Amino acid sequence: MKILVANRGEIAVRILRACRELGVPSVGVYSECDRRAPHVRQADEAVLLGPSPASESYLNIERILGVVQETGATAIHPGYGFLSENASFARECRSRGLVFIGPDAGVIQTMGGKTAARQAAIEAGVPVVPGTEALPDSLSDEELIAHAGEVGYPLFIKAVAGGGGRGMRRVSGPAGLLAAVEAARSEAGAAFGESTIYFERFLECARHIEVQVLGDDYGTVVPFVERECSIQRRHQKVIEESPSVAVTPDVRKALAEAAVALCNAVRYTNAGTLEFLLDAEHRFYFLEMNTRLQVEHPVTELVTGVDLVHWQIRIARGERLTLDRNKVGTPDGHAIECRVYAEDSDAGFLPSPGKITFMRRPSGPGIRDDSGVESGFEVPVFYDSMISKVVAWAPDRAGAIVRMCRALSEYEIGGITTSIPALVWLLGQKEFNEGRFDTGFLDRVLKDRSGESFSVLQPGETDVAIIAAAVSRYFADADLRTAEVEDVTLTPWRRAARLEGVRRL
Amino acid sequence: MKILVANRGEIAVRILRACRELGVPSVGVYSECDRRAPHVRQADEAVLLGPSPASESYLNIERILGVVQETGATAIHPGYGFLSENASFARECRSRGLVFIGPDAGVIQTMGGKTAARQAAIEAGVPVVPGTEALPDSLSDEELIAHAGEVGYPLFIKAVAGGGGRGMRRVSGPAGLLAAVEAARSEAGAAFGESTIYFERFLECARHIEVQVLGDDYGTVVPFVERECSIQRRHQKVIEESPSVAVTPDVRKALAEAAVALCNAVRYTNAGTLEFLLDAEHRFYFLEMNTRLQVEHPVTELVTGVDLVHWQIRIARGERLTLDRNKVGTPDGHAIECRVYAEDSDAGFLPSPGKITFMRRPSGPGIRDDSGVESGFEVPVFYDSMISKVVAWAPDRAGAIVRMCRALSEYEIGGITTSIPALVWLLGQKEFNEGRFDTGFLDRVLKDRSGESFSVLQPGETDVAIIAAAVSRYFADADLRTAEVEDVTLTPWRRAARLEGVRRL
Amino acid sequence: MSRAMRLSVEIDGQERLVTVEPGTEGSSLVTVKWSDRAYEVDVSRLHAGRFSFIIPAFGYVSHEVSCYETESGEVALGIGGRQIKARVADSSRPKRATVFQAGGDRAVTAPMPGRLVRVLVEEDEKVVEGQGLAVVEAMKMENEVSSPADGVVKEVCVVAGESVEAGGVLVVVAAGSLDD
Amino acid sequence: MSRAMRLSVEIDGQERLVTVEPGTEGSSLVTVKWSDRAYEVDVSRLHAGRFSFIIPAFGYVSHEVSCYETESGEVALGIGGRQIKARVADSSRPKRATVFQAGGDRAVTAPMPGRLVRVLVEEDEKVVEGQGLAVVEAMKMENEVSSPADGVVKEVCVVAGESVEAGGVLVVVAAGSLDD
Repeated sequence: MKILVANRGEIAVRILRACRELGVPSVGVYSECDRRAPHVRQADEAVLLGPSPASESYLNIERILGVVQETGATAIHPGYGFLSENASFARECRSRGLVFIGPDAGVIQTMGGKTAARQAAIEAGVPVVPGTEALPDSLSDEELIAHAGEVGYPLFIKAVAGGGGRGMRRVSGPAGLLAAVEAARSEAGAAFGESTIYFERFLECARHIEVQVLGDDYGTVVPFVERECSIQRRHQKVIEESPSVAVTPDVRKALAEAAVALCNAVRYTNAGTLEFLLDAEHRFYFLEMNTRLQVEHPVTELVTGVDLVHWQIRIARGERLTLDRNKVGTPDGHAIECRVYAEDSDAGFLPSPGKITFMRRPSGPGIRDDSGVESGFEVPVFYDSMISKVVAWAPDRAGAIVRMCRALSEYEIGGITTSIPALVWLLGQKEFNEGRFDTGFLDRVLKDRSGESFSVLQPGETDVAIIAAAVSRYFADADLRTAEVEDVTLTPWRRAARLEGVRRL
Repeated sequence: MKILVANRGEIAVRILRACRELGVPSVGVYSECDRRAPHVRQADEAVLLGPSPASESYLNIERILGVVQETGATAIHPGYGFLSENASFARECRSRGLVFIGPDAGVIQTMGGKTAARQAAIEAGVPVVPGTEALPDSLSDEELIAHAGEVGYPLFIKAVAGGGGRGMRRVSGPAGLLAAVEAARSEAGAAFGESTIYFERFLECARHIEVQVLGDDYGTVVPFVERECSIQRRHQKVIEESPSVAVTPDVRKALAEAAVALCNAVRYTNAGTLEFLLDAEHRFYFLEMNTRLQVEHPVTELVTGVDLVHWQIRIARGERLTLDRNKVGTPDGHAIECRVYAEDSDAGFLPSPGKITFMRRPSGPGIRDDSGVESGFEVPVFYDSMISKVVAWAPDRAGAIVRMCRALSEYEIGGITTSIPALVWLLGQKEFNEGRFDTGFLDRVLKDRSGESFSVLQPGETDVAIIAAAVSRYFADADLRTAEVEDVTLTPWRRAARLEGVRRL
Repeated sequence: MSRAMRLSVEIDGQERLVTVEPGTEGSSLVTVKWSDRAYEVDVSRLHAGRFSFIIPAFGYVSHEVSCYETESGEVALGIGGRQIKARVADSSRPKRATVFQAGGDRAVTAPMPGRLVRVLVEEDEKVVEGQGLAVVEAMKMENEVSSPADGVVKEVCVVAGESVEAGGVLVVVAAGSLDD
Repeated sequence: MSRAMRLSVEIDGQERLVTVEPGTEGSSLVTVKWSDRAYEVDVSRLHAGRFSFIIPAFGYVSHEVSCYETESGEVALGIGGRQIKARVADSSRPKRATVFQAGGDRAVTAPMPGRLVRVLVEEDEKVVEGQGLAVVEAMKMENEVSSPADGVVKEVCVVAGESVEAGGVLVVVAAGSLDD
């Protein structure tokens, strides 16, 4: 087996590390702006795909399959995002005799359509959020209103082909329904080329709980202890953890059984995640399934000791799952992940691409840092702004939180602005520490802050900041005034050459 | 509680991280050459001790106790080395009402003397390596020869106050005995101010196995699963792991029982380690006890999930041990630690101090890096050359080894020479991978190599090396030839200032 | 390194005239003064742009601060995991002129580099404060850039599909009451 | 960056005369030639002293190499976790003269900075190859420095307790048979 990793950033590095550990040769691919990216150097071979826009590089199926041929790769790992849930890409791989590291193309297709996945869950006896089937654009206004009435308000209008919160609208009563349907259809059409929507009951104060599964080619499906992903900003996860404070052993068992029932029903193989909503009464409802590796898979790895990417590769090469279902279904300690984004949280979470001039990563007991950038790399404007994931493990949740705070205090990324100050603030919130939150928590508290900075000088720090600003400028200028520049990055050569004047050929 | 950490390097950083996680205020101390060391910045407060030589800084008891008074610290964590096993320092701390984070001064004294510790073990019913008691300098040559005959050859002459291999001689028969006694006494006298020696049987093909313990103030002693530390160069550990491939569950149980018996006999509290030799017939013999935290404590932390430094602090503030003895006595997976030294392994393991110009630390799944240096720091000539410890965890030993190899391939330290190439070579040795080694293994294979370089270019790499050498020089010169230096560490200020010429006040 | 330097430092919206004086040759101490304050500071440079300051007046704490100039010319100070923005200028030189701010015209710029997805207004169109003018996409996120004031769109400087730099002018709004 | 450069590169004890030619302006390609070889190389500089090379002639492998000049003037190349030593010289300039090597006198130098613990010989003392001359302590380790040849101690340049720099001369040995 020789694996081409059709992705970039931290997840490409993650997968390439697994390839190296398993002794599997690897091929990395990159776009023009990613020439200096760490994943290019982590791969055994690295091939340029094309220009920076994703459509011409990481989404360019023809070019990627061309690289497969050039390099003799026999398998493709798609990571997450990009082509990971593209059923026709998976089908194309298999038709060419390539191993697509993920489930069968048919399963991706079934579980990728939101209403089809709901239907499969209903058939497998898994509870779903009350809602409709896909609502054709031909329905009359009266029919739409009637469907909405059956579901009940408040409700979500969702795009059948949805993702990332696009084509989604919340409606609190019949008054705004028709306009919201219009807006959602138009947005979904623009985003996915498919405007069909459906209605789903909005569950107030619900948590986002998900179950990681692995399935092999021989019918074995193993569910893992749940992940809690309710800390979201505009439907984007920010902090994930395992286990969830809200899940009792009984609910954990029931979630695992539901996950297995659905996976067996669709003959699910390789890694996948079932997303559920959990209400305040401990009832859960299937939401959707991600037919790929998730960003937040490390929290599961830390509380179970299982390397999920190793298993993805091993399953893809035909091995049987030999995991102890009882062990991986019970958490050993507690793990928390913080996603670090290149964004200016103080400026409305504006993207903040640019060159990283210095990077000191957190380390030490209980800390894992999965990062896709390094000092000297320019974070491009073309892709997602997540640059790193910090994961902390400790015997209990409180310990994992303090360890995470300690790690973030060590993390330094110079040259760009990151979400670290916002994460530090979030980890200090009382509700977070007490485990009292739902999927709306973060948006609510952010609204209450109404744009207040996350980086406030503490009493007495103002003078330190003034000193720092002045002294740093003083030294920057002093360097230029003195002949013998004391710069740690200057090699003896250059120092010597500078002193004796510029040599010429 | 407010803890002064009387140490430097990675162990100071390690302890300061624990302080931060437990919310305990910390004081760091440093010598002149350590002003830029990471531990200075990791501490809540940092105080200069004095000039760089250890005797004027990290070993200067009076000055350290002065800093305690200045800063209002109430406890001292000595780390390892320096003052950690100095009984009179521990006594002085306690007499001033300070908490010394370690066992009682009397216990340090008893267990610090090698023959006294052997005697305590014998009384506790713990087997020891056959040997003599302390042999006074007044003994006649005939008496010495008679004692040696009783012990049997080959034997070790060891210094009662020994450590680090000094005052130690191996003797294979009566012929060389008297001269070796002379040499050992003289070396021990010079090194420790105490020339008394004793004889100990040399066990061929034995392994170095050690048992970590924690004891609280209420009589509870908890032994941990063993560590295997047989990979040594000249009695200095290089690679440690847990568990040992040579220890069966029965032996593990017996080791734990022996450790508890001895600890109970001397009323041991806080963290400590009992070192044993294990022979090919699975018999073990007590060697000595280290009454402090060990360098290699992380491997135990990774296979048990216990934070030993947290517990040192918690025990010191009077908490009761609440660990599950069964859980911490059984390994969960396998952990390996590699010590990274600032040394040129190709030049006879010569120390290699100097400025670190770039540092990329390993990371990702299963990797922990405990390091005491960073980019921009100058590794001083004054102290031990260990700069970092890389620890890998995996469900099994083979997985931990490949993960360690992967991590070392990511580790880059520019500006100084390190032992990483020698570690990579060692991890590739067949005997190491098969677990077939004893304490003499590394010295034997190093002798066989007779100085051959660990950094050999592989076929085809010579051309890459030539290209790299030439191109790097080309760019270093090109930087000086072009006005607009493209240097990632140059801030826009300095770039601008360089272009417009030097500004003056 | 033997000369003093006078700088204007703006933090938290307040400007101070700060003097930095070096210590004796080879010393790591500098003196920093403004208003009625004067601090001795033990400066250790770890890397270009990264410092450890020990300020005896504040005890033995080592303040680890990183200092980077941002694209917009501000200095970003990294202190204890937070990012504080400051402006520093050599007080002997004139301040950077603020473009367009003087007159009634406001240049609305791209807050970060990206791709212009849509222009939401046309020339001569009346706009109100906070009204969306254009949408810039960067890192898969669409960001709406809105009008800083009521007024009339005087010029649209970009077309959809174009790449824009941080600080690049998108639209010029002639500020003024809509009833003018 | 637009001019070619000729360098002498010594690796594995063999010297090559290497030419580096830049590609067109703005290109990341350079051509590196010696003997009968000529390689196109896609160079990406990650940091001062750190490179990623993709050499099409060797396939798609990205060779990540760090290059640092050591105290002794060698270049240490970090390749795949190993440390390869090379010597690089601008071929248009004369080579660094090798001190003391020409005559019969050999300067025995400290291999690393440290503290001189003991001098083991006296002036005019006869020594044999491999005999210990002095002991230098660094990083808690004592390192014996030995004679490179048979001969007579001509000069002892240091006294016990002194600090020594890497490359600092400890002892000068006048080489020659002991029977002279």
